[in-house]
Parts: sequence; structure tokens; C-alpha cells
Amino acid sequence: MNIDEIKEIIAILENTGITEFEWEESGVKVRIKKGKEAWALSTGTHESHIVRPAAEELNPAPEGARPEEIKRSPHQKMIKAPIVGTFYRAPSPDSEPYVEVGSVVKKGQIVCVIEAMKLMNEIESDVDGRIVEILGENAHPVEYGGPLFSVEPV
Amino acid sequence: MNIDEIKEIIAILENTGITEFEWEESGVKVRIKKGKEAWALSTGTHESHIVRPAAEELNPAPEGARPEEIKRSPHQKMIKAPIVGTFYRAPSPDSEPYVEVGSVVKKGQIVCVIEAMKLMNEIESDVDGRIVEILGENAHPVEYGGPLFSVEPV
Amino acid sequence: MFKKILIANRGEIAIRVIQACKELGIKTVAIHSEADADSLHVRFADESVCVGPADSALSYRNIPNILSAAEFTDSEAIHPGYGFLAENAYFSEVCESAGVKFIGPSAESISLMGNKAKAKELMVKNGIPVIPGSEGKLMGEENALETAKKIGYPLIIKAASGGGGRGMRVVNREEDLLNAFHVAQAEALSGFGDDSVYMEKFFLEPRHIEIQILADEKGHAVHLGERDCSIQRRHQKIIEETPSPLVDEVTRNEMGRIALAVVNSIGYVNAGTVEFLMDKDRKFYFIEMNTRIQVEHPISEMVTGIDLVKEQIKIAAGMSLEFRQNQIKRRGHSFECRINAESPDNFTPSPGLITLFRSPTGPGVRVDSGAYSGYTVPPYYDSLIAKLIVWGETRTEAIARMRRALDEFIVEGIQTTIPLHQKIFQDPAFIKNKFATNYLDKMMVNPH
Amino acid sequence: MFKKILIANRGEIAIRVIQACKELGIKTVAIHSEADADSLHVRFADESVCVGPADSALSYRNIPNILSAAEFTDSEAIHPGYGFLAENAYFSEVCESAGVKFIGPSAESISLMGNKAKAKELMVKNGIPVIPGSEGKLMGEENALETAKKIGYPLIIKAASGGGGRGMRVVNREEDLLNAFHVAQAEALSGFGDDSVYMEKFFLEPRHIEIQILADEKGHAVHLGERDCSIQRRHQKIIEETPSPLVDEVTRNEMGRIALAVVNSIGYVNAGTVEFLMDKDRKFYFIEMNTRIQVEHPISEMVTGIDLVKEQIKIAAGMSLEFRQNQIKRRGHSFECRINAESPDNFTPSPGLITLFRSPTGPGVRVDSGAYSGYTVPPYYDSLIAKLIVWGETRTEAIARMRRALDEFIVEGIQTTIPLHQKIFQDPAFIKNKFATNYLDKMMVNPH
Repeated sequence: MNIDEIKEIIAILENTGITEFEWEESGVKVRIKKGKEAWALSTGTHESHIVRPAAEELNPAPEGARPEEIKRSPHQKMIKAPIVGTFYRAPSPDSEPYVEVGSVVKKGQIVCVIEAMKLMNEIESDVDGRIVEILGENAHPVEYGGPLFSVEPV
Repeated sequence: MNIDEIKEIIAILENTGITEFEWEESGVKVRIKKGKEAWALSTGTHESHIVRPAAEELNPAPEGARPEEIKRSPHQKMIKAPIVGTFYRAPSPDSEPYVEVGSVVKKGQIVCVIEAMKLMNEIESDVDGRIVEILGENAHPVEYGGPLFSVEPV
Repeated sequence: MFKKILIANRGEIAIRVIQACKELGIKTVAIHSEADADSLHVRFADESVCVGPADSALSYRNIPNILSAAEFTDSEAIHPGYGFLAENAYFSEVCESAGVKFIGPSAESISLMGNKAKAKELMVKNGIPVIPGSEGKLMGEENALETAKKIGYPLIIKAASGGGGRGMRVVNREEDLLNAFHVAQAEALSGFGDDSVYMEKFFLEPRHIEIQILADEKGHAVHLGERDCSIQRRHQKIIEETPSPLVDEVTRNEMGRIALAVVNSIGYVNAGTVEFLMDKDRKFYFIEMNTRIQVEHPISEMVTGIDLVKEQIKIAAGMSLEFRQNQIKRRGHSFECRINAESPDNFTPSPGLITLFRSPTGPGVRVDSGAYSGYTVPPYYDSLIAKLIVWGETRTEAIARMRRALDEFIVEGIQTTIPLHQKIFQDPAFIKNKFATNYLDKMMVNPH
Repeated sequence: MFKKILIANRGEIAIRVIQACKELGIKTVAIHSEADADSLHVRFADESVCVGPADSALSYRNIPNILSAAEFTDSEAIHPGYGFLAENAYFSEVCESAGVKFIGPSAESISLMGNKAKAKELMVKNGIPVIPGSEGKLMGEENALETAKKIGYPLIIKAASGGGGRGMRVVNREEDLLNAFHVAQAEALSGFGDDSVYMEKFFLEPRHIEIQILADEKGHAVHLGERDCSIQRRHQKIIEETPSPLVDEVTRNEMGRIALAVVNSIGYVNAGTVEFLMDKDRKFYFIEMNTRIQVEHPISEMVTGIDLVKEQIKIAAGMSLEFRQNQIKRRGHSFECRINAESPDNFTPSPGLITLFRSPTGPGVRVDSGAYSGYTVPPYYDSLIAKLIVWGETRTEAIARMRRALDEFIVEGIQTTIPLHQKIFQDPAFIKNKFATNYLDKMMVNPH
């Protein structure tokens, strides 16, 4: 069995209710298990105030919570909101944004502000690297742990 | 076994109530599980009036019900109770039993009586073969589908 | 009191009866088909007996097997629930002759009320208002005109051996009567090979109102007020409420009095329901009597605090009712929504595996159900999987509560009628009490 | 009325508040920690905001994040539930200064009742009966003897800075007083470095009885009668009931009168609970006031039909109470069992995946819970996973109902306290009303 076959199996499983799959080649041993799906994903009426899909996809989910998918390079890191508030890319409406896609940032460098309780909180990067994506939307609320910037090592 | 065979298995399982499937080729080991774990078995206070374990093990369970295990030779057949009542191996307390282990029976031959509504109902075998096990307990109630005799082909 | 009761039913009503037995300290025996071996009613009972295959004719309606099970489990009584053998006079009779108490009325009461024509005749004799109509089939033009004069317009002419709309004519004016009479006769003849037709008063938008009664063996009888069951689809109730927003205290007392007259006229014992048709002027007419516990009994329990199933058992055990009519206190408003495993659009059944079942919680909410996460709804039986019942101080509060309870009722894996109920509980016509028994048919035709 | 409310809590109480809001037509905002992203309170709310990591100090108690969430969701009010920030006077204050209505009493009321010594002093001033004791620490032998004479025996001497039994002496007779006084002083000194001790009347087997009150901003206040919360383990209530089998109508009215005097003495507004200790002679003494909705509020709702959480919201919105004291009608008996994710033997927490959750159904049963099949109980918070509440016409019926409801409550995958409740509801001492606040400790020592 090679990686392409595994990919194919994963693709097949992806659209089924199967939750466990085992295979042993030499002695030929197969084991398949089906279970219920996470209903949280099929919530009908709930509309989150926050740009949630990104948040769900990227936050490290707690034990036993949502299924996670690896979509980005494992080397990329995330700068996340450490507080709840309104995300601003610049210190004032007339100023330049702190960072742009392609900017190289260092640990401790200010990358944005989050307004909370009428206070502008300067948010520092907790990683070194290059901004590859800006995930927060300017002047929009962001919840705790909400993704702000995607960063790759330089 | 190759990937196409696995695909086929998955496709088959997808439309059944089967939740677990295992297969070992050399030593021939198959394990199929349907539905949720039969919690009825772990019921605390429930005490069935009927000699239930045998019944559960042997009755063909309905779609999506209990887990099934193949314990006996696949060639063995079962004579089951067609009505609810009290199982008697002989027509009267002083008589000889209709059959014993080792007896060879033919389709239509009377193998026991079940008393219901004060009537003695003579139960005929619906298979040809040799009695290998007597599963009903004399003078004890038996429910519908309860196993009475295990029969192997002669 | 009985020591052990066998419950000759399945699903939520079997569980409901087990609950009543447990609260009375009575042991229980569940019966089940092969398809129901893993059901909750089997799990919750003290003992259980498999009585047949999936087909209910061979299991839940299998009288010999059920009586054998009652016999060897030493059950002293059988509760039939609703449906299956609940209104089978023969079953009630053989139970009695086998020395097992049937928890319900006598075989005579069941068979009398099972014959609609006979029942109507008896009610007329006892001065109970029935739907005015011809006495048997119309004997010709003159008889038709005479009868119509007595009944008044609008009226309806129906084929005696018919059904399904053929040989049926609504007549609004005397001028149209004879023509309609002949057309109906002709249709009846061609459709059913019999030109007999009869005549009844016609109600354009009637309400279905029923009175719950309890009667013991000592001759005491009480009524618990009405239930409005006008929200139906194809004559099957899907939402019930009490009090009826149409019925005031005076009408309630009068309907109760009439219902008790029905009870007395046949010496009825145990729980029962007298069904009436009510027109817009709140005039009401006896239709029939149901000689069993009803699916919708919980709403009466919610407003009176009386446990109807426990009362059934106590009455069957020969006990006297512990309350009189003036001790029955009604409070607040209650609705029941029947949640079926069906497509909410066209009502096609949707059996199968329920992957997640989470019933609503909180104040004023009651759920009666045999479902759970991982339960497979079998395709063999009724599609009812849960009854959602709410109570509120007022009709307005009860509606708001039902809405939020429907919103938080999670059933995944199969389709249910929850979305239909959500639609009805948002509909201004329903909320403003502007509905009749044709409400749902109209809604399905003109969805909004 | 508010258009949108933020609920600063999790679990069953967050769902309970969402239910009340929905029934009032108010939009809801849930907050949650990262660990609770998949919780039902998040699913049932109209909007949700993650306010911090699993640690509640950084999420459910994170005032800045919660207020930010309220601000950008345009929430007009915050309901704190119980626990977390519910009795945090500072939070109530900053809510008000941020222009968000805190659904609960004023910061002044919260902080006054939060200071037990001050509260007791004020109550004495207002003629409210409190537990008799020394005014502050005992000043020597003479003072001890004098105070003891006033209080009467038995009495208890406690270390002022102590706890956990050290420096604590129960005295039954005057002869033993001085010796106990000196021993307690010595123990207090060696144990806590401070030999201050004080004296209080000692109750051997007291009951914990509390009165639920509601007070609006217009100065109207009512009480809803008592709850008996004597079944506790380590001062944590686990079973509550109303009415208390110890309290008759006269005592209830008197306790209600006193509770309303407490309310008036501080101008208290919103829902609250005045807690009393009651001795065997039904003499009762003020202990403290809880300035929030209580876990056990549902049993009062069951017997009065009043929705306490909706009343909280209406009061906070400035509305007047719609009923007066004489319009409150109590009926029947109600129990609550707290179902915790714990070992029933030693109460060690049992978090983890609930593989099957099926709550009891049928008449007179209410469940408040955030659990469901497939829910993982996080290890970070309170172990309460469900409240099982029953109603019965009598205490006897309610006990029978609770038994059968406990029997049919299915929780698989984790351990729960259901077996403990089953044991208590079979215990003759409990059933015959022979219990006090030490009931469970005695039971754990002498299991039967």
C-alpha cells in the first residue's frame, strides 16, 4: 500500500459515516467502524456574530470537540486574539496598517490593535516570521482565540 | 485484498446497519457488529421471565438490533417456538419425551408440546436432521421464537 | 391493588403505563415483537415476553400469545394502551373469562360504542344532541324534502355504502336539493352498486372538541373538561390543546354534563372520551365515544394535575375516585404536538436510525417518547416517535413555550414533523384561533 | 423590554435563561470558553462569542471580555445565572456604568449581603431573628458565662480565624463551659496563631429552609414559600423539596413575612433567597441572603406555576410584578435531585464522554440539563450535568415519581450520582421526614 492508495481511502471515507478504519496487509486484516457525526456542524439556525468558519478551522479545538482538518502548511503559525474586542489594522483611521501581507514581524512587534472597553489594546506578535494572510477583518469584532494573522517562518 | 475490494466493502457497508466489520484471512476470522451495543444486556434490574441468553444468541435478530456472533456450525438449524406458552418434552408427565439428543427427526414430526390457553399444542419439526441439543427447559415458559432444539443434518 | 400488570402495547404509551405502574408499586410485564426486542418499554419493564414477529397482527394483536404471556407471568391485569387491542371487545371479553382484568371498559361498552349507528340511536333516545340527519337511507324525493326541512341548510347527502367523496353532495338551498339527491344516487349506484343515500347537517368549518371522563365501578363519574383536536390531517389529530379557545366556562359545563349523561346512559366504567363536533355558534353534537386512553391525554393531565393512567388502573382495581367534580381544579393552558417520523411536507414515513435525540428541557415542558440516540424507528408500526407537551399560565405563554421547545428538540438521522409544527405555531390564523378541522388541508394547499 | 440579552454563564442555567428569553421574544447571546464551543447553550443562542480559554477565571469570569462581547453584540442586558459573576458586586457595578443592565439586584445589595457579619448586624437592627451568639469575640471567663446564660445550651465555641473543626467545642452544660472555653482558646492559638473565640447557639440537627422572594423596582415584593434544602454533602445541597414537610401554613406565612422584612430593610430588587436555619421546634433564624437565581429554583416554579427567570428579566426591564401575595397559589409537592458527573460513593469527579443520555419522560417530570448523547463533560467546571425535578399532588406521589424517574434516567459513559439519589429515595428516614443537614454525612458513615 502506498500513499496514493491511502489518499484514495481517505477520500472515500470522507463522504461516509465511517469513523474508524484499520487494515493489516500481510495477514490481511480489515476493521471498519461507523458512528454518528458531529451534529454541531449541521446546526441550522445558529448564526455566529463572529467570522466563525475560519476560527473553527484554525483554533486548536478542545479534546473531543470538532473534527479538524489540516489545510495549511504545518510550518505556518497563527497570531490569535488574546482578548475579545474590535480588530483594527491601524492605530487610527488615517494611519497606515501596522503590517501587510509579506511584512516580516518579530516577537513583541505590534501587529494590530483590539478595542475593548473603550481602550485601544496594542497586540504584539508572539512569533517571528512573515505575514502570509490577514484573517481578521478590519473594524470587525473578534472573539477570544479568533485568528488574526497567518505567519510563516522566514 | 486490494483497494478495489475495500472500496466495494465500504460501499456495501454504507447502506446497512452494520457499524463494525473485521476480517482476518489466514485464520478466517470474521466479526460483524450491527447497531449500537445491545444495552439491554446491561440492564440492571430487568429480569426476563424467559431463559433469555440462549434466545438472544440464536434468534435471527431484526435489522439493526443485537450484535450477532456465529457460535455454532453454520449447518445446524434451530427448531423455535411458534407460539408463547409452556414447553413440555412429553405429551404427559408419565410419557417418554418425544425426542432425545441423538434422535433423528423428519419435517412434520412432533417434537414437543407447548401449552397455551389451557390447550396442549403439538409442535412439529420444520426441518430434517438429528437433535444435537435440547434448548427449551421442560415445564418452563417459552416466548415466541425461543429456541427449542438444535438440529444438524444427517 | 394489582401486584403485576402486563402491558399489551409498545412505544411511548407502553412506557407511560409502566411509569404509572411503577408509581403505584405494581410490577410490569412488557410484551414485544421480534422487531422491538431493544425497545425502552422492554428495558423499563420488570419482565418481558416476545409474543411474535414484527407484523403486529402476529404479535401486538396476537391474543392467544398475549394471554399465554399474562398467564405464565402471573399478571393480574392487562393494560391495552391505545390502538392494537384497546377497542377490541372480544379481547376484553376473553381477558375477563381468563381471569385477567382488562384495564378499560366492559366488552359491552366497547362493542356498543364501536357500532356508530347503534350508538347514535341510543344517544338520541337519551336526549343527547347528535348531528341531525335522516333516519337511515332516504326513501325518495318526498322523504328527502321533508328531512331537509327538519335539518336545515347547508346539508350533505352521502352514499350509505360509499366513501372518498363519491356520491357526496353538499346542498346549500332547497332549490338544489332534488337535483343533488338524484346525482348522489346515480354516483352511489355506479360507484358502489347501491343507490342508498342518507342526509346529515353539514358544517363548513367545524371544530373537533372532546370531553375526557373518568367513571368508577361505584357509579361516580367526573369530567376533566375539553380538548380541542381540530388540527388534523386526513382525520388524524396532530395538535391538541386545552382549554379550547372556543369553549367558555358555561359551554364547558354543559358539554361535561352531556358527556356524563352519555357515560350514565351505558353504565360506562374507566377512562373514556366523548367526542363532539362544534359549529361556529358553539352548538355541539355527539359524534362518538372512544373507550380507551387517548394519545392526547397528557394535556388534560397538565391542566388538572390528575394522572389519568393511574386513575385507569385504580378504577380497574375496584377503587373509588378520590375526587368529585367540584374538586377538579383546572389551571393554565396546554398543547400537545405529535412528532412523527415522517417527511414534514408530504407525510411519507421516515423510519430508520435516530443518530441524535435530545428532548427539550426546562419549565412547563413534558415529553412522552420511546426514542433515544441510537434507536432505530422500525417501519412496521405507527410513525409517532414523541409527544411534546407544554403548559403555560395562558395560551400566549403556552404558544411561546411550544415554539422554543420545538426549536430545541433535536432529532437527527430521520425526518420528523417538527418543522410542520414550527410553521403552525408561527401562523397568525392558528395563534388567533381562526381554524377548523380543515386547517391543515388548506395549509398544505396554500403553503405560506 | 430588552431586545437582546447576553448570558454570562454556561451549562443548564445558560440554557434555562435562553429558554426564558425565547419565550419573551428576546434575542440571546451566549458566551463560552474554548472548551465549551460545542455546548448546547452555544447552539441554542442566536449568537455566541468565545470569551477565553477553558479556565473560567479567564473566560466565564473575564469581565473585560464579557463586556466587550456585550458591547459589540448590542446586548442591552446581562443575565449572570448562578456562580461565576452572579454575586460579584463589582461586575454588577461595571455593567451599569457600561450602560448594560445587570439582571439581578444592585451592587449595594450584593455587597451588603456578601458581608455576613454586616448583614447579620443589620438584620438584628431590623428585628429579624438571627442565630443568637456573642457580639464579636469572647472577652474572658465572665463574658463567656454571661453570654452563655443569654444564649442557652447547647452552644458552640468557635475560633474566630479558624475552620475545619479545630478550636471548636460544643458545650451542653454550664459545668463544662469554662473548661471548653480554655481548650478552644488554646487550640485556636496553636492552630491559627490567634486565641480569639466566639460563641453561638448550637443546633444538633437543624434543617436548612429558604424562602424565595421576588421584588420589583416599584416596591412590590412577594414570597413564593419555602424550599427545604437539608440534604447536603459538605454544605452542598443535593436534594431540595417544597413544601418542607416540617413547615406548616402558619410557619410558612411567618417565614415569608420575615423574608419580606429582610427585602424591605435593604430595598432589595429582583429575585433572591433568604436562608434560614430551623430547629426541631420550628424556630427559625436568618443565616444569609442569596442575591441571585438558585440552582433549586425549579421546585418553586413547579408548585406555583411562576417562571422565576422570566420574572427576573421582566423586573430588570422595569416592569411591575403582575401578581400580589394572595394571588400566588401553591399546589402539590416538588423535589429536585442534582445529578452530578461524580462517583456516587466518594464524589470524585467523573468527567468524559457521555455515550448515551436519555432523560426520563412522562407526567410530572422536568429535566434541566445541557447534556446529550455524545456530549463530553469537561473537567474544568462544576460537575452538575442535570437537574431532575418532579411534581406530585402529594409528597408520597412525588417520591414515587422521583423513584421511577431516577430508574429510567439513562446516563452511560460516565459515573453519576443517580445511584445515591435512588438510595436516598428508598430510605425510610428520608421518606418519613426524619433527617437534618447532617443526613448525608451519617449515611456515608453508616451505609445501609
